[in-house]
Amino acid sequence: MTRASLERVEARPGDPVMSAALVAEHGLSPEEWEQILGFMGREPTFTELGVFSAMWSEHCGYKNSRPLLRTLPTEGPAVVQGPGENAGVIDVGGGWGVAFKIESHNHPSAVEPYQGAATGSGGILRDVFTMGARPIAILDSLHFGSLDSPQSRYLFDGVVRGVGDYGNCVGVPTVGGEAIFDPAYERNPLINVMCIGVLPLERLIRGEAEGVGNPVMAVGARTGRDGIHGATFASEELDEEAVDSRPQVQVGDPFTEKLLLEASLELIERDLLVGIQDMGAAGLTSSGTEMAARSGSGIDIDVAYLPVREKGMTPYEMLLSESQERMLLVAKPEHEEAVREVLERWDLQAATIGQVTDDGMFRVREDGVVRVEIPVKPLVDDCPTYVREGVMSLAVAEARSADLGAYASFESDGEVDAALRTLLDAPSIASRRWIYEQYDTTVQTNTLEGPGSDAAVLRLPAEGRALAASTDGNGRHTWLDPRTGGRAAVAEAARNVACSGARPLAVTNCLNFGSPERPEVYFQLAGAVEGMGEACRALRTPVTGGNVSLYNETGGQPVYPTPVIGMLGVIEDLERRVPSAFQREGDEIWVAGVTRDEIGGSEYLAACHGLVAGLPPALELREAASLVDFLVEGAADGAFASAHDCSDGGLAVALAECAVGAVDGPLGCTVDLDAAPAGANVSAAGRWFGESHSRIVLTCRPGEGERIAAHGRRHGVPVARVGVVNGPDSPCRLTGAGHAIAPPAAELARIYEEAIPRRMSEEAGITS
Amino acid sequence: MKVGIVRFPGSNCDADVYRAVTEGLGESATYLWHKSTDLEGVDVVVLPGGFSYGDYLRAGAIARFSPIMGEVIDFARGGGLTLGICNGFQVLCEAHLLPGALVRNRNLRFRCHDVGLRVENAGTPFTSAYAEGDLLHIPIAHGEGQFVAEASTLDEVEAEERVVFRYVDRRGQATDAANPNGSARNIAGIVNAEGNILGLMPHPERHSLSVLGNTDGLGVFRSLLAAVADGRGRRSDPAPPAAAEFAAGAVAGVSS
Amino acid sequence: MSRVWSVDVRVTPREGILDPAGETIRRALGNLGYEGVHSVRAGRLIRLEVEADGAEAAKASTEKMCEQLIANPIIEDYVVRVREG
Amino acid sequence: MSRVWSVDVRVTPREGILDPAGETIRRALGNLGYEGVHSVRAGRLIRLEVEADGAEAAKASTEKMCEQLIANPIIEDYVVRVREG
Ligand SMILES: Nc1ncnc2c1ncn2[C@@H]1O[C@H](COP(=O)(O)OP(=O)(O)O)[C@@H](O)[C@H]1O
Ligand SMILES: [Mg+2]
Repeated sequence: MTRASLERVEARPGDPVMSAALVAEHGLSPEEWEQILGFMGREPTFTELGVFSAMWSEHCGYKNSRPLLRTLPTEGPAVVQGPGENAGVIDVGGGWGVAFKIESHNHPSAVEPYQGAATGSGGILRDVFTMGARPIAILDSLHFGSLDSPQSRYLFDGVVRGVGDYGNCVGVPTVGGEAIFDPAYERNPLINVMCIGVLPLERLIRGEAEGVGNPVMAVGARTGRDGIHGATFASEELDEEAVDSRPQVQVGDPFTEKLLLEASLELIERDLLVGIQDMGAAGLTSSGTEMAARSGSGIDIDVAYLPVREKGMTPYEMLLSESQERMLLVAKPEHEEAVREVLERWDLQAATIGQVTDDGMFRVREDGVVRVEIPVKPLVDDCPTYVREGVMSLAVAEARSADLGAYASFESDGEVDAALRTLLDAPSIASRRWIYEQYDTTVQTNTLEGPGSDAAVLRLPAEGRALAASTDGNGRHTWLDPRTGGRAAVAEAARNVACSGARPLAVTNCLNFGSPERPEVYFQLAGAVEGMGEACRALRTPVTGGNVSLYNETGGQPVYPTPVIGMLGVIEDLERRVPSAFQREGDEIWVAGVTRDEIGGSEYLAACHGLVAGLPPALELREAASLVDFLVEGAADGAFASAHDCSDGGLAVALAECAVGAVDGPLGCTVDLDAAPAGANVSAAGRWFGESHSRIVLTCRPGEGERIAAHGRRHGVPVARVGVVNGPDSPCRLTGAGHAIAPPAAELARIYEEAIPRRMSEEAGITS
Repeated sequence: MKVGIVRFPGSNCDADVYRAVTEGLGESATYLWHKSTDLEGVDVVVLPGGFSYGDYLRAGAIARFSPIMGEVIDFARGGGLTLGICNGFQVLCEAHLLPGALVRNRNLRFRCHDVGLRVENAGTPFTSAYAEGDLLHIPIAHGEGQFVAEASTLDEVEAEERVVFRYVDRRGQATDAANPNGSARNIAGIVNAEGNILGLMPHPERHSLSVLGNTDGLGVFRSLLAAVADGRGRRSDPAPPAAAEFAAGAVAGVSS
Repeated sequence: MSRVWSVDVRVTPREGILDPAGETIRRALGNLGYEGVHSVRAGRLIRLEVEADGAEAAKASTEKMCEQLIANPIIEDYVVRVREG
Repeated sequence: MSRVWSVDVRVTPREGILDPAGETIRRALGNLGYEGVHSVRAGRLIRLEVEADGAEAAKASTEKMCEQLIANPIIEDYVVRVREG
């Protein structure tokens, strides 16, 4: 490319004058500004400044996270498409692929929970269907403040309705997720939504802009002034002003999304496109430049052709608008008319706004006059990155070294009984029925196991196969020890998937952290990513994509560092899938995995003693990997009647969950916790409520326990028979460490079921 | 039997009905595009669940004016077997093919879970495969499923035994607790006076495949098969080719 | 002469039809400490810009739209009002 | 003296905020042959019976309710009007 080939770029009359303040307002540092001047060879126009501001924001440019993300494993036999596309794709056999990705919409949801969550769902759906995949499931990972706070209840209610209404209308079931409540998320909730789609592998399409002269088309909703600078917004802390930043609020239109979905899949199926991409964060700017960057081409568009919703929009606004339900596509030239016809059939707007070029430039005209001309490669690929120094904060150091001796034992059986009830009533543990009954969980008739089980299980188009999915993370553990938290998120997600009988295959992830400019946050980010990478390697589950959401803080207080893992696995024979809860009276109860004296960071300390302290349970990689093998092979062999992962609340809570979750109503049980495999010197609290990793509650038909034992021996996983499942009207008789309790299963079920509805009773959907 | 499944742009249970008819029952099904005016000679018309045109105004309000609905209304009025599920029920009410209306659930929230349904009338072409009093477990998934009508209308519908399904608890009782949306008299589904048009909120098609572990809903489609074999209802007339072509290009109920 | 009129349609739940949305707002207001809110009805407000030959014509045409589409007479009442132009 | 006032709250989507409901109604009216419907905005109408010491007090108290609960100021505008008692 030579300078001679370039056109004259004209500033727009009335544009603000370039100044240091204006540059700073656009979130660019003086050094970044110098770098821009360097490769532009001139001062950018105001419109160009807007483009840089968006593309070099944390959200699009991954300034602070890219060097860390590079360390994650991204390759494996199942991976068809790794990071760098709209979504990752894995091969699930029989010629079928699964596209999946997770995305955050934290800041928009803090400002307007319903629309924020709805548009978050919309964005991730588009990422999946632009790969040529039909979305078959949504999972949502949600973190809020305490439900005792009216503000948290308002956010929680709005987000759940927003996620629900959007997916329900588009017709994609929401089949799983997680919901955690902790004051650390009080004013900065985390809303992460994962979407999964299926596609015949030969139909995979990418977000590429190839072929000089090929038409570039804008499709879907008209462009309005909403969400301008959303990407920059997502890269800043939330403060009082942010809450007042009205133009940034986008309203979702799930019906238009449904039209886009059907039309896009039809266009892809008929092979009419070269490339297609969602106009997500930073709208036209990021979709246009990223498509060109992937193919090493250029793109030349004229915003005069862009259908708009409001009068008098400037190129700056049109380039940065984040109006929802829009896509950018590059058509095969001979098919431009056919593309138009398909879109018309679906009552969608389509406008050809420009074409693909070979000069490597992102060129934007306004009625022919060039307003933007930026070389694509440095814009997209050379966004400055930062490697920072991290340090552990004093608060964390103090919390880690706290003496937990006082909480390790119980005064009486009554205290144990009360603790179990408190834990089942804790919103982070209690039944999520209140949430998922607002979601359509069964549309598309693929749902084999919906919400409520360890992993969602969906049948795949390939005969007899099923897909298992789970999202997991633990902010509290990650706060206390980032590397362990990162490992544990991956391992827990893998366990959940494996409990259903599926072989974990690959992950997507969402990194929700505070400002990386704080050394204590950077420490968390670096540690968590390191731990994630270690676990992904140990479990052979490469990372195929994800999302980074930084600057999650309010009033200088970062949220807990919260890496969320979305894990997929495949069950070869769906008849061999394993449910989570007890199945029938008389079944033997077994525990696999070792209980250690680990109560640090537990929900028990938090819910019963208001304490976040100690070291979180260690995650031994080899143990985690053998446990997964044990589960997958045991399930394939039909050795388990049920399998439930032991996590928040420990063994006692896991057993209670198995009891209250039985399909036809709660079942009692008799269990000796002391019989479970254990390390040395495990305290009473550790035995009952400690959260040691890599432990599973299993059941089998009476007399079939030897099969569990054999699988345990084969994989070096300690297993032991601990008790038996009782009938419907019986108590959960639990003994251990010198204590015995026998709360009726029905009573535990009532506590578990009512915890969230009781807190939400007066908050019905008022403003919609 | 050939089942015609109407596809509004926002329908999202169309494929589920298709699978219930083809995989569950082994019969044939075809989609009827909302902009078409040709029922293609089908024996049964199904208006599936979903959000026909977004349903931002009132569920089913706009769908009723779509080109295909003109044909569906003629077909149904002429005795053709017509089944409206969820959004389809809403459309049938808006089109005045069934009495009453469906308004927001009484708790103002979308609800999706299995409900208990009691078969109140096994003498319809939609329920002959069941016995009166049978208890079914079938999912609901709706935000606007509260059936309301004037008391006199309700009395008439009851007197004529046109209530086909009622929400009940595990013991088969039509209690308030078993009523998921506040529907008048726990009504989940009704037929018209002639008995050839059924609207119901629950989704029988979602429980029609054995792989999913419950086939309580398949009886609805099995009943239709029997009715068609018996020569009940009537077959739709395919439109003359010229008219069909014209209709395909006609303006839809919604266009940008 | 033809010009554009601003027309408001107020749609309210019919007397006797349950109004859970209104009822919920009333309860929530009570919980927030607002006393003396005797009843709340929640309806819809549709605001149209209609081209017509006069206020009367704008009103008549909007009323037809209501009958046909905007309101459902089984459950809703409506009132059409032409605002100052 | 305290008495009961009928108060109307009209809630409409803010300028510039996408209004899919209004847009859908507009298109549907067009397809039904209503010409000259230039724009449609879909809002809410909340009708309250409020006990207060005068029309002004009724209005002031309802405005507080709007801010706190009835409207969502981030995406909606609202107007409170006391109707003839
Ligand atoms: N935490 C992460 N780990 C690995 N890859 C990531 C992560 N976050 C983002 N990516 C990848 O970087 C690319 C750009 O992501 P993103 O900007 O979120 O996509 P979009 O343009 O759809 O918003 C995607 O392919 C995504 O998968
Ligand atoms: Mg995206």
